[in-house]
Amino acid sequence: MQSPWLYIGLFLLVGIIIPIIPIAFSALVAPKKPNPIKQSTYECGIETVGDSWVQFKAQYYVFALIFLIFDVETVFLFPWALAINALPFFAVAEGVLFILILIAGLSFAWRKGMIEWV
Amino acid sequence: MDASQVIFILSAALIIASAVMVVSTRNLIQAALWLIATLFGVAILYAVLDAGFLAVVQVVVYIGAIAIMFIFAVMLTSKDMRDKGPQVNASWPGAALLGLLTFGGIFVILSKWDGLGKLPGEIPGGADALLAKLGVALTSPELFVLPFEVASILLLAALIGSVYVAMNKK
Amino acid sequence: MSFWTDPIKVVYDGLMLLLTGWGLSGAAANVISSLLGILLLITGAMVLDIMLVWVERKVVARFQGRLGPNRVGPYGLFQPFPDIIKLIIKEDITPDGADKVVYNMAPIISLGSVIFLWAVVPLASTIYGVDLNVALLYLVAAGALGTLSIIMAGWSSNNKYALLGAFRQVAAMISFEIPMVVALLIPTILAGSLSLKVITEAQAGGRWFFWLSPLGAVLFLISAIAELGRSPFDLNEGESEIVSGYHIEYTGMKFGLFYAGELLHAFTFGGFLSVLFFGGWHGPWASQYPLLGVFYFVAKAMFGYWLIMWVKYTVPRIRIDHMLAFNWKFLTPVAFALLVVTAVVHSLLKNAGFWPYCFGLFFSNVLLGWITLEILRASTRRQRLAVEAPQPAAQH
Amino acid sequence: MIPLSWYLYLSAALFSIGLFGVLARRNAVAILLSVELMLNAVNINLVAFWRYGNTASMAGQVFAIIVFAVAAAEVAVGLSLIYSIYRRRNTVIADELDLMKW
Repeated sequence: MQSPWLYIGLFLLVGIIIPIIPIAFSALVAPKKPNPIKQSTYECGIETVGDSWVQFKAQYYVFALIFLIFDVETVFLFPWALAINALPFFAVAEGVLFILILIAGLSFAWRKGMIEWV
Repeated sequence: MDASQVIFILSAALIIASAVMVVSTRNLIQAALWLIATLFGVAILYAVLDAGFLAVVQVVVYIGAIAIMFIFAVMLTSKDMRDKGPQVNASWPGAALLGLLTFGGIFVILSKWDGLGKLPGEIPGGADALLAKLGVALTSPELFVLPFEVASILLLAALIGSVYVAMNKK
Repeated sequence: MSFWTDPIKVVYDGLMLLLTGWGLSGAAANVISSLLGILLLITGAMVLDIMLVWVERKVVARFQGRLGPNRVGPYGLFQPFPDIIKLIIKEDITPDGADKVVYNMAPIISLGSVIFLWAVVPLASTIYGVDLNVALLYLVAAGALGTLSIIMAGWSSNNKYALLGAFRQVAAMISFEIPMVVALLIPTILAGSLSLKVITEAQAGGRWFFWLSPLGAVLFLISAIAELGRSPFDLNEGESEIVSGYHIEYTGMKFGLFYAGELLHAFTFGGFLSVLFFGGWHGPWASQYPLLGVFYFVAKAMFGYWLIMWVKYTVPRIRIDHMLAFNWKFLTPVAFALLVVTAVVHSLLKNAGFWPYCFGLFFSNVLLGWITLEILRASTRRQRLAVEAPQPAAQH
Repeated sequence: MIPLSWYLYLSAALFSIGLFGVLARRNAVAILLSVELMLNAVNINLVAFWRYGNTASMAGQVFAIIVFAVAAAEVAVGLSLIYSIYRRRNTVIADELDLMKW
């Protein structure tokens, strides 16, 4: 293949089609006898109360927030880590500084009790 | 019409169709899922443009982090997911007109420009060598070391600010 | 160039000759032979996945002092096939109020995100899907799709338990993704590349990255277990609390896809552990005979998979607050410290010769691990003293 | 071979759709979703101009990565503000946030 991305594209296509096959086959051979009880939401046999799409703890959101920032920063580190053999020590130190700024953010969140599960 | 053009047209159709769904779907979780389709189409375009690093970063950052954040935020801020009210405000025809005018304006300006038919040139050293060049460019003082460190400060500020705003109990 | 030294090339050339002989253009023949190769690779992975059901059940039985499957075929080897037939002919139930499209897409994306990983796995020196120059980030990207499938499954099922399980699992996955990405940066620094092929080749001659960065391997293993959602981090399952997590409403083959995805994911991460830290396909005579390399790779991946199973069946589930504190207050700082140490030692010693380089990296890792343990011990002692201290307010 | 104009027209269309979303949607989270569309349109332009211009310089790709960082910061702060407002006013409809309008 000339471009690896063409191969990746074909792979993604096939990789999505393969899991569809057993589901489609199952839809052909499996029995279909729906009834309201069977299709009701399963909550250990107790009747469902209220809406299922409930509001959840804000703490999950805060962790997602910290993750988002760290994810972007680690992406910045990949080109740096890759080219580290071609870099002078000064440039390596810049990457280290970048990481230290990242750690400062984490320690701030820690100090303020924002990564506690309340 | 060669293979890259077919890929472009398919992914452009995906991008435009799902972008229209993003701005018109009533259910916000579904709108976020449509946004993921758009972002995936843009990632395909990056791969076509020989920017493989950006293509995977698009998936990692946008789909893996930003879209997840949107889904979390939607679940956090709406008591009833199935919002019954209208999703667009009263001045939506004006907004549509403005959107069309923007597109038309860009179209007119672009059509007067003579660089439109330009074709991509050869990449010196091949597409695989770009990644190491990116790393050197990000950390060498003559090039982009300042944006690199400033981006770190920006993200630090965003982390502190957003966590403070989100957690402030008062 | 014979079949034994480069089997893929020989088969590929033969196929190209055959297809162009039929009057196809070069590009079309190329696409068709690539498609055949992809189908072969994915089918191989799926057959392996089916056998993993047997491996998993047998190993858990042995851990618990049972026999495990032993009726169908020799040693119960054909047990997975009745399992699959049962899953296929089971009625598929979609709960009321579910978002049907998203509900059906979730298991497909879940298994797909695992299959995608196999595109970049180097099975042997010449046997691999594609040599992608951003393979490590591709791995993280496929993991992001897995996270997405969980949130889709949990949200679309219209079930409180499913939503809660999905959020727990997603919180765990995204949290542990940070130390995992940082652990991935360590082989990147050592090999100077993001391509798994180059990373494997850099470990030739027993120069495994495990010797250069044992702490990195441990960090990768821990965060991989959390990423897989396996015990002790299986909060999404939590049978006694939230029934079964995000796939509670799924039945039949759709549940089967989640299950198959989990098993193959665990094995694939065992494979990545072997590629990144244990030399991948390297072994005696592996570079001459690539098929032997495939054997070494699968054996090492099985070892990684067995480590993951060992942890799973030995350690009890931990609480979610403990898990997130473990990640953000221990694993992430240690991972970043290791990254800094590795980067500095690597760039200082890269021209100092082979042995100083290796010893420098190894002992800096050991030193960092020892310092971490000392800090942990001191902080635990402080906590214990605070608990044990007599409390004056409690008197009278 | 794809001419440069295709990318530019696509990006203009995506930008316009995003602009419509920002101006027309009532829910503040949906407005941020539309802003993401606009940022992606910008990024397509940056990468296309990099590829069709001087590929020896990495400026286009570096700019695109900076846009990723800016988008992440924007989403983090924006969604936190929306959540904060939601806790005080119990609404995320942008039209109802008219405290400043007297």
